[in-house]
Amino acid sequence: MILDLHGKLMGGPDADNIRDLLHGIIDGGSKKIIVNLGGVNWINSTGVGILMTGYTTMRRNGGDLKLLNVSDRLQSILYVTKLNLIFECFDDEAEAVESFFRE
Amino acid sequence: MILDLHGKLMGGPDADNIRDLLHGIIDGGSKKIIVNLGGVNWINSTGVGILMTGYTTMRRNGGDLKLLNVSDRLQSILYVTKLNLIFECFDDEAEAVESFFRE
Amino acid sequence: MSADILVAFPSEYKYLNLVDLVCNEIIDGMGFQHEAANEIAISVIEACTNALEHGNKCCPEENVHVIFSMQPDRLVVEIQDHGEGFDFKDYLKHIPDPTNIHKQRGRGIFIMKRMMDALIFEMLPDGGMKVKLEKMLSKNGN
Amino acid sequence: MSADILVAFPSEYKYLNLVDLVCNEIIDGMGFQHEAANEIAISVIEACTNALEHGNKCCPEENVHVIFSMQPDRLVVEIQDHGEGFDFKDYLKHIPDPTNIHKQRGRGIFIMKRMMDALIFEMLPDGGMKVKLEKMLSKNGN
Ligand SMILES: Nc1ncnc2c1ncn2[C@@H]1O[C@H](COP(=O)(O)OP(=O)(O)O)[C@@H](O)[C@H]1O
Ligand SMILES: Nc1ncnc2c1ncn2[C@@H]1O[C@H](COP(=O)(O)OP(=O)(O)O)[C@@H](O)[C@H]1O
Repeated sequence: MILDLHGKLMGGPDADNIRDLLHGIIDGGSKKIIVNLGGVNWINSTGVGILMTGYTTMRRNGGDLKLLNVSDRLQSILYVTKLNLIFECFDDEAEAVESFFRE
Repeated sequence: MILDLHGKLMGGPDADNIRDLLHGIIDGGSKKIIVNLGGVNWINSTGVGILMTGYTTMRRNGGDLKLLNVSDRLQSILYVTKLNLIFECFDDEAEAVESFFRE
Repeated sequence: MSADILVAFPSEYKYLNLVDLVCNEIIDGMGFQHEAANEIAISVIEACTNALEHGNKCCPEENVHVIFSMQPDRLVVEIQDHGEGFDFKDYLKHIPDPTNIHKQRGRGIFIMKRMMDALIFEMLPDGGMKVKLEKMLSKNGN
Repeated sequence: MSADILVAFPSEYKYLNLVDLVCNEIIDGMGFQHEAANEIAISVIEACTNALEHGNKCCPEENVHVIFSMQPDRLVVEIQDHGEGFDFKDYLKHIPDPTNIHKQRGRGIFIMKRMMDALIFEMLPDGGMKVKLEKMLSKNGN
């Protein structure tokens, strides 16, 4: 399951929307999710927190969440907060999908 | 003779630079000049005035000055100031060059 | 109800770019259409150029203040400098013909007047001059 | 000698974009390199987010003020809100571990502290809080 996010990712209403999206996906039976951030032109630490919460939610439900098309800026935030050790990041959709099957 | 301008065109030092350039061209014997504005990302009424002065200088010296790759914004300024009646504008370099030979 | 955004910058040409960026972002956000957007951006830059050149005499210690006031039906932009102003009442009665091909300058106010819905000059009580520009949002978003 | 640019905006998330634009333009103009530029922009946005959320409680009538002070050897950015501040002295002693995977929030100050050369909190005498961020221009332009 690939979730394409667009626009801004920075808390406020965005947090709720994404939580709802993820719960919808879990309820629909999917456990493996790739969040495509290619369309996200704007992110801050709260946006990263939203992804983190999504990750925790998926793991708690026996699933996983990986990131696709991480911008330079997000990369810097992940690196400094050491969350790069938690999130698997990919630049290539096929590789991201494949990684789920290899496990 | 095609003069490629780049960056900003807005008075201050720009005015002097362009005056010098044009005089250099006239002194070099060229009389027909096409100002390519494709690289100009920024212009205001003073920039238009600079072009106007250039035009006058060329005409006084028996030459001509035409514009190539006029941005939307410049187009609006030329239109409102009716200078569109004075400047010949082209989107295509070959056409601009050809227009000098047709005269 | 109006939301205001203020930008203040030193009186140097190189900062006009920055005002242009902010202006375009605000215009876009309000939903002005392409032509109106162009007219606003051009006029704001003309007013800022005058403020920094004629008002503040390009003195980098003097700031130009720009206030963008986003109102439901219009954008109002106020540009303030710390200069002595000029005899705008008289000037507005005899705006020179901008087609005069021998003049390099003197087209700014003509352009603002033609492109905006309102152009108001005002001397500030504490010194300095204010130029107020208004553009209406037409009902179809123009 | 420093040149200052001021931006003030209502406490709404949608204006963060505009601050980001201005910030990037200033950073570029000063010649910061890519990584440092990213770190400044991220930190300024974190500080502005805190100012509008925690300081001004997202009240659109309250402005956030951002002053970019371009100095020969560094950029100093001051972000001011009208809120009551918080116990930053204590907070800075025990910044929570940002890898704590169960928390959605609480990484902003940690990020600013790591990315900038200086991070200073201050209560304003007239009320409100000021956060001061500094980044040095390294000699090779980084
Ligand atoms: N902010 C200002 N402060 C003082 N004088 C001004 C200001 N704005 C305009 N003026 C005066 O009005 C004249 C016409 O301005 P404008 O039409 O913009 O043309 P230009 O700036 O090219 O001269 C200026 O030459 C100047 O004398
Ligand atoms: N401008 C501010 N005004 C009041 N409190 C603040 C301000 N900035 C930060 N804080 C306090 O510091 C805490 C930590 O901030 P931060 O690390 O940015 O994380 P977050 O904003 O995600 O909570 C905030 O939860 C808030 O209590």
